[in-house]
Amino acid sequence: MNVETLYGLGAAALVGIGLYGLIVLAHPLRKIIAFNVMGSGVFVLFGALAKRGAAAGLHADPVPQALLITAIVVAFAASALAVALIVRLIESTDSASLASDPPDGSRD
Amino acid sequence: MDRLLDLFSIVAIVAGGFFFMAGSVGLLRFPDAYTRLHALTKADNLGLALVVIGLLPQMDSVLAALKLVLVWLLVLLSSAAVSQLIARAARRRERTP
Amino acid sequence: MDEFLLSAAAFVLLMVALGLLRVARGPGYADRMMAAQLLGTGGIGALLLVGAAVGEAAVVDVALTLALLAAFTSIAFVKFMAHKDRPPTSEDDA
Amino acid sequence: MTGNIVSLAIVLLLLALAVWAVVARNAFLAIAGFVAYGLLLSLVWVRLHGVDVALTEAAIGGGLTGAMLIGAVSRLRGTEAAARAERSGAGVHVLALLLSLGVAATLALCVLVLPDPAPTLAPQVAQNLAVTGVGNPITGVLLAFRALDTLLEAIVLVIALIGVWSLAPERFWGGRPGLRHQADPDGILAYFARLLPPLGIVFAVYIFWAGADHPGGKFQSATILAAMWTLVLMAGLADTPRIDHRALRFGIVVGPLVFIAIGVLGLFSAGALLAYPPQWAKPMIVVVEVALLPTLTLVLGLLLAGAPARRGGGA
Repeated sequence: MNVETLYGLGAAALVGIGLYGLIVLAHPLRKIIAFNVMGSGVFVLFGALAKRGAAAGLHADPVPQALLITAIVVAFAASALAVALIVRLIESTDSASLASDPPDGSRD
Repeated sequence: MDRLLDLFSIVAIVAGGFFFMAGSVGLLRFPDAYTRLHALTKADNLGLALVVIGLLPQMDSVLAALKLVLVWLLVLLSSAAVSQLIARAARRRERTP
Repeated sequence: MDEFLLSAAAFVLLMVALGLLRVARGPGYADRMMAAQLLGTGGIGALLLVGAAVGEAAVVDVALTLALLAAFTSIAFVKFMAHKDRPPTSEDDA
Repeated sequence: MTGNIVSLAIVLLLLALAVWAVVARNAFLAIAGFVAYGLLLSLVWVRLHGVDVALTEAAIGGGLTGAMLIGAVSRLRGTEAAARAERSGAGVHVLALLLSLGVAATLALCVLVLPDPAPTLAPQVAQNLAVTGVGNPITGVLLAFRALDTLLEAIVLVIALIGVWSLAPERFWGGRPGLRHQADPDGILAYFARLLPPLGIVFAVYIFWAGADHPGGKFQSATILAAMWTLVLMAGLADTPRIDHRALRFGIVVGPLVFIAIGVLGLFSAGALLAYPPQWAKPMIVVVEVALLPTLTLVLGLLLAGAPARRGGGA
């Protein structure tokens, strides 16, 4: 198996792991972490595709790689916004519940 | 000459790998957080130093070699500061249950 | 030589994985905070070895970045501990 | 062969850390796993011949993201235990498992049946790179061939920052983000925070300058600068600026503004938005890069600091 396929398959698994966590985990901060795992799986898949595109003396296709750099920075900005939302949610409701009708146990 | 330099690299890197192993074994086997921190920072830094020394002859330019040494110095500086901070934080935690 | 460098990188990575077992097991917070330190040294070692094997000179720059920023994460961890110990400070210091 | 073993080791370790970050008992543990995961990802990029990406990942995934998540976890208070009580039922778990397995399997199948030879834009980039005057193909893509993406990204970052700021309670609007960090002024942290930033700044300038012809560039440089700034803040050596400070706001928007101005200039001088006249390509790219640096540094640092949380005296 060549390196690209190996990382491509690993990336597919990362997306699966992240998606599972995103659905199952209840706490929004944990959801953000799971979402980032899923996102990085997509990035690695993209990176593997870039590596397949090696041609013209370049080791990889620079276009997807440039987009990856953009994507990593934007993913950080999106996570920062999500974290700020959670912090605000906790400060104003004392609960991090995303349910429209929080259970009684969620207030301390 | 090249052979000799390669041999030097191999010896240094193998020694470095040994210290990485020592660090990890210490991290697993030592009884408390302080000794584990000790194993991690001291042994792993020595391991990295030996890997860096081993890689020096493999570098193409003097600048690359200098940067390699700088990597090690930075790691040394930060792990010296951070290990002390972690140990202090752990101690404060022990005192205030 | 390249084969040797790559094997050495794999070995160092294996040792990092071994160390991560401790980080996962804990038991204290201090053990968890060593995660960044462990990859800061071991990960950089593996990175340099792979970089030398592949012949990418710029990998040293990646290692420098990691060396600068691994400490940064560890310090955030320590700050977190200090924060947990102290009662929450008043938010308005005007 | 040995190369494949290294890659296999990296992938297995990466998957193990991903599982850890998802199933860990509490948020703090999950973040410890995720930080290790982020540091390991830069090794993945080196194996995939993306040193530029590795640099970005090392700076953001290995530094900023971890610090941001740790900052968030310290403000969770008791919400974690409550969230555990809210756990979804076994049925949801099974469905989620099936769905994620299905998605992963589909993706894996796609990876296995990718067309050969792979479609690529590398020859086109290599052919036209000389016109831009830069030697690093990725910088060429970011600032010449796909400049619109980069411009919109800078704008998205500024919008994200406005979004974070707008979450401040009414009474703190215009105040200082985050809590004031307190630290022993003679302690090791303060010492470290005095020693490291000068080195970090020199390195950031080097990475910025190297970006024209070698891996590096404004994103990586700005991330390192933002991290150094935050280190100084965490050591209590300086305070975050008030967000209604004029110079600060100017610094935040200068990058997109200069980028747009240069883009419009291209409309007249080269006949298309964001196009550069050939003999001016390099200087114009340099101007855009220099203008983006303060924007990116300030936005990344302030995103890390969070919403304004206190009024803070003086301007």
